[in-house]
Amino acid sequence: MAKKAGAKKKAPDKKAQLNDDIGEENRLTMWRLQLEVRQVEQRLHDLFFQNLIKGTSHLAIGQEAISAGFGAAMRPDDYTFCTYRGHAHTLVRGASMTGMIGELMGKECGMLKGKGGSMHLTDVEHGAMGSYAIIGAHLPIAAGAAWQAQYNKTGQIAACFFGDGTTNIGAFHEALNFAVVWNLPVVFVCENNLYMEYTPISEVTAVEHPAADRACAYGLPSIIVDGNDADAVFRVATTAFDKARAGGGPSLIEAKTYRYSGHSRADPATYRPEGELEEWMKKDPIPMYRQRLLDFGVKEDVVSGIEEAVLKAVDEATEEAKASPPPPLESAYEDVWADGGASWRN
Amino acid sequence: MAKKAGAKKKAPDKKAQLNDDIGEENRLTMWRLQLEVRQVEQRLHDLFFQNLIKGTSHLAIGQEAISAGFGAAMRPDDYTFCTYRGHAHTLVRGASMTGMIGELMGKECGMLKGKGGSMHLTDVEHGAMGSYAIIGAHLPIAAGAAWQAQYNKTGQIAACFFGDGTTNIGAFHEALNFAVVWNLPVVFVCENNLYMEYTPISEVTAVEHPAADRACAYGLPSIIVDGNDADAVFRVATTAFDKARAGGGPSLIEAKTYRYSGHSRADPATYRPEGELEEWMKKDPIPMYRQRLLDFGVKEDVVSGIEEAVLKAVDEATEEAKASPPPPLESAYEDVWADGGASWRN
Amino acid sequence: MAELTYREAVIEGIAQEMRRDEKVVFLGEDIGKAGGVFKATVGLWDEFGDLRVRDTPISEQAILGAAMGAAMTGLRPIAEIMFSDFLAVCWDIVTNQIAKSRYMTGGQVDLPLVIRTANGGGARFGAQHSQSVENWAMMIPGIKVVAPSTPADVKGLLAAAIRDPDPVIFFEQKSLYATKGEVPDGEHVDEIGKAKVVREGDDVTILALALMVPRALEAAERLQAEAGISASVVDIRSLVPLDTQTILSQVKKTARVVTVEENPRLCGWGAEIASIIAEECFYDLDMPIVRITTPHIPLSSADELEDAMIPSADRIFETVRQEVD
Amino acid sequence: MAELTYREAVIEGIAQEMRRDEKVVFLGEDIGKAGGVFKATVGLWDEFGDLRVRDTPISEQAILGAAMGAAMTGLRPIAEIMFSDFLAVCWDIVTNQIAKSRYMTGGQVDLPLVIRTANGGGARFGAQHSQSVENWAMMIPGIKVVAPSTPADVKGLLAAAIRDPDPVIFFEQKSLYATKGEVPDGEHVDEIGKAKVVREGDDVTILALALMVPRALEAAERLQAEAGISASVVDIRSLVPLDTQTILSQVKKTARVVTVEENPRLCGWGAEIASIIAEECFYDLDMPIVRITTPHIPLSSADELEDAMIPSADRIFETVRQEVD
Ligand SMILES: Cc1ncc(C[n+]2csc(CCOP(=O)(O)OP(=O)(O)O)c2C)c(N)n1
Ligand SMILES: Cc1ncc(C[n+]2csc(CCOP(=O)(O)OP(=O)(O)O)c2C)c(N)n1
Ligand SMILES: [Mg+2]
Ligand SMILES: [Mg+2]
Repeated sequence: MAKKAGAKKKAPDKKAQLNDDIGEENRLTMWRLQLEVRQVEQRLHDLFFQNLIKGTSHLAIGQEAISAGFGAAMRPDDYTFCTYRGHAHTLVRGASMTGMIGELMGKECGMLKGKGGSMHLTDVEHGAMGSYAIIGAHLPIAAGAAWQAQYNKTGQIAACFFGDGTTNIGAFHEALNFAVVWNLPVVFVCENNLYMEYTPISEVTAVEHPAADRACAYGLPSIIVDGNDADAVFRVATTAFDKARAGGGPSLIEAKTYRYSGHSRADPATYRPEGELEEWMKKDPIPMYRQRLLDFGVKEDVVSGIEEAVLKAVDEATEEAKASPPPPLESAYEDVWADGGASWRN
Repeated sequence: MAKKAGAKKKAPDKKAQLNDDIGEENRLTMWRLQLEVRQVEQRLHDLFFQNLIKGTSHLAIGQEAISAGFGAAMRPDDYTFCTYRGHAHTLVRGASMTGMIGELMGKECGMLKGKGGSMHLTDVEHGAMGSYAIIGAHLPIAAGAAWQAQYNKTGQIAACFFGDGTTNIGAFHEALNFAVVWNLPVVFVCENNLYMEYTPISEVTAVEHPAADRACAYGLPSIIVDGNDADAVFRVATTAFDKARAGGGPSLIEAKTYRYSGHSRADPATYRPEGELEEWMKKDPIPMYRQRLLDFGVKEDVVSGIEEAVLKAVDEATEEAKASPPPPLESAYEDVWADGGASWRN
Repeated sequence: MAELTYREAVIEGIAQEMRRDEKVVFLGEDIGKAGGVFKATVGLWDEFGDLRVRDTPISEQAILGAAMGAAMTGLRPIAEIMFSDFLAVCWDIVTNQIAKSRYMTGGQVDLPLVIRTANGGGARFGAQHSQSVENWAMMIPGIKVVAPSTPADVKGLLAAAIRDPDPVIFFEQKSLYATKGEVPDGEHVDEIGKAKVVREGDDVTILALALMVPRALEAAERLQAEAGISASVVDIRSLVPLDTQTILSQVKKTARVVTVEENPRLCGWGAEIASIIAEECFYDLDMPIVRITTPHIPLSSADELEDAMIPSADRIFETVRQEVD
Repeated sequence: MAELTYREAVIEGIAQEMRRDEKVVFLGEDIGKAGGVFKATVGLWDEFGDLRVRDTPISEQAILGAAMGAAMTGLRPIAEIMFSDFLAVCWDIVTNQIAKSRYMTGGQVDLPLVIRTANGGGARFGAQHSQSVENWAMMIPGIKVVAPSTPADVKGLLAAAIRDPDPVIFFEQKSLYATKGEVPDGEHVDEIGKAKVVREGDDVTILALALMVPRALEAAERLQAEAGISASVVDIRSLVPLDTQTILSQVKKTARVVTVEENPRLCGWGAEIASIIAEECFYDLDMPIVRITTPHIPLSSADELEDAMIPSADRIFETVRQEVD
């Protein structure tokens, strides 16, 4: 388990090889997943400017290595819980791009039938158990899913993603203590991108590492990982998942990263100190991972083949979503209850 | 600052003298305060069995050294925030015994006019800013009072008392982080009496010391004190108050203690392991402190004079409270609003 | 038929369902080894053990969050929130998460869970442990709301709530725990969403819930005996779904209606029902719709003050007599 | 008179009071340096500085707890809860602590504080960021509840709320932030607890709040023009205290009444007002009391679905025309 990993490494570490503990297949998967997230989010961004998407959305451009690394380490029947910044975590579980783009466009083909929007992406069939838009709530909910796995001895784990700002709300504390006391197979992942909405996390947090420095309060080891390096993330994820599946209980992991765009589409991010974004752009996970694959001897056409395939998939999904009609008005009266309806009286 | 104090000492420590850093006056004050708490609570207990008190009440018998030690270290204009188990903390600020006993009897002379009862004792004039009956709520509220002191540069501090079980609720975490980030003059005191209601705290908490082992999560030192030794409590209180008044920010203190009665009057406390109560009775703060005063050379008649005076005061207060009428029915319609009334319409 | 207390009926309802279905699990503070602060869960831990009856830390958000996560993934949790006032510390999980998740996900998630909680006044516990908050729950789209008045209904409706595929908040009135009543032997499962006409009358309909039902019945007996007024009493039993058919048919029959609710006045369930009647039965009414409520004031702890606030049989009697005249 | 946006009026209201009274302090998430997520606090941090305009962690219980503790000890805090949906995470502090503490202590504590929050739908934010929860607040004894519909009312009522000795929840409708209106120059302080008849009419009274007011006015114009129906429109402005005098006098005058509320149906403020009318003006009414509400369903994010749920001018027009006929 990476403990307080030092400065970021641009090159893979010396002993790393294409077919080391991670292996080529996983690496190509992570390459694809990172691209899917990046491409879909850039497309969403464009669609906003074409006014085809309303409401809000929160991009994770710059943070893709985290979702890709964890996603690649998960079993298909594992559970993901994430936030309004959840396109990434939902996509890496295999959710439909059309369903996602369509949802943001408010179309009938949307994965939530137009009822949830960007902040509530969910694909239960693929283990994406929901995106939660009230800070902190999904941490105890993820613990509950892990409780089911423990109770039924299924070997599943629940992975729960949230931001640095989330570590200051009460539900964080309750969930962590609860999960440890019940020894639940849940892995809490704090994506520390340095900011809550517009306020630097350092201005509102009593400790330097908002998650890792709190692990002590639950008897957990302090774990920090380079969140821009998918391989490092994959390793830390695998270790935590193995521990959880083996009955070793929860983990709390802090992944250091940065979001390139503002908090949400309304935010031009003028609060950032000059040069900060540029520094982080140098550590962009995607060119870095591309270079690593080439350094490992993966052929350029394999690498770019995946790029092209992803772009094509995103294009197709976009067209499909555009072609989909808006949801029928009657659908607003569906699915409040298990019987499919919305009636509160007879 | 006492850090992880070792086993309890029966005798005062070697260098201690009647007129050391604590001094005779403070010690006699603490003697009186401990007796006041013990005597009033025993009286309340008796009044219950005479069916003169309804509702519930939560005694702190066995825990008196904590309220006495902190109370003696406070300035008259400091703020106290406590819980439903708050008779002790309210009394030591100088609140009226008649007002307290009367309140529990639901009399007009009650300090809350019969509107609050045992769980909400408050005496603003004496700095007792309320007893709060929902776990955790008063921690951020105490931080707010400390914010006022900081903003107005008054030099006041807020002392906030709560139980071990309270360390597992969200508001605890939010308040601690908030107080540290704002560097507020608030002292959080966890009275660890080993149980929440009926469940041992060790069964539901991820760490051994529910408060002290969480201090790390807020960049605070871990402080544990023998909560049955008023002198030790006084010292730790003084240090924390001095630090807060000097702009050094909040402290979190865990005082180890034990309650002799059940959680509330409904509770026979059958869940305790055999012999546990008896072991703790040996460390009863009151006979221990009495012996200490005598060892220091305080005259027996001074020591017992205080005992008699307290008992007399409790007797008188009891009679006064008994003689008071019930609150007039119209009073139920008073004091919802600042204008004295309860009207929600014109 | 066995005579049980209301609290024993809680235990029986839970035990019946836990025996039937391994997926039913139960969590809360002090519910296990200690049997609950109201002794309404005594024996369950002994019978079902540590894995199915779980004591928790004082972490209401974690309790309901865990219940939700478990329900979404296949269990059928029962979560206890010790006093209904404490719903306020986990209100986000109730209203923003549990109530909305099925809808927001386009129907992808099932949330078969029950939140049991001790509601209401009468125990001199003061304003933070005595509230009737059934209107808080009624006001949130996406949760069912049940509040029984008798041991038989406790058992039958609790069993129904546990089997229900939707989230249910089950309000137990704490002053009723010691009351007794006949409960059918063997498996007993009732239906959520059906009001019960517990007294037939011709002159006026009294709509009541939970603790207000026995008080309304007592008032109705006195109205008959002392004023010759024949009152129907309807035990609403379930606020969501609301059995407007039964309610409106009684109102039409008697042309006069009085609601009796323990929640404080503003936006209480009585207001909702009154507004339904005022819209749908306006021309059937012979008299203004009268609401009897706890006034819009926090509750006091002193006996006299608390008793003066919560609607009593006397107040119901006096009000109805005066209005129906 | 200057023309201001609703959001500028928020800034002016706060600034006016902060200039006047050093005890007024302001805290919340991203309200300071960043000027608020709705840009409704821009410039306050620059003018009043770090000590009076304070950014907080994401800790709503701490925000409101701190506001309460500060108010009890002499400050006059304004706390922002970014979206009203988030009141659920700090509901205990609102309902069990702030609302009850004066009463429970026999009048010992003052709680002069304001909770500002962005309420309501229309921004396609989905069910957890679009709720109208003014009924949550109205239902709790001990808090005042204000919801302005115009920039002038924003400034005047916000100033009044800050000066009020009691806790006030101030609901700003987020879809109104960009709307404009005339605001009196100089110091402007309004009175809490007064409704405003914003259109006089004879045939029917439409009772509305916040975003529903402009929609009711639009419907009223069309009712006049297209159906010859003359509608009064009352902007309720304050739910607690409730100006029943103004409301009931309009109802008596027109003998017909329709409420238009954005909160979901069950136990909305419309129910409360309907029940007051049904009890106190029953014999003055010529027609059933009609409620137009957001249906009792969480809100969807898709434009078409959200728009179909929240009462529109069209729906008000159609409903009133049909009912008044
Ligand atoms: C309880 C609550 N408070 C405030 C918000 C508003 N809000 C949405 S995102 C956000 C910042 C979250 O920061 P962080 O946890 O670091 O996640 P990030 O957005 O950086 O991924 C805030 C304050 C919310 N959604 N819920
Ligand atoms: C939010 C909330 N949950 C549960 C309770 C019920 N309750 C009252 S006291 C108590 C135990 C508190 O334990 P601790 O903090 O150790 O304090 P102690 O009673 O031991 O002094 C509980 C669970 C409550 N009052 N508030
Ligand atoms: Mg962040
Ligand atoms: Mg304890």
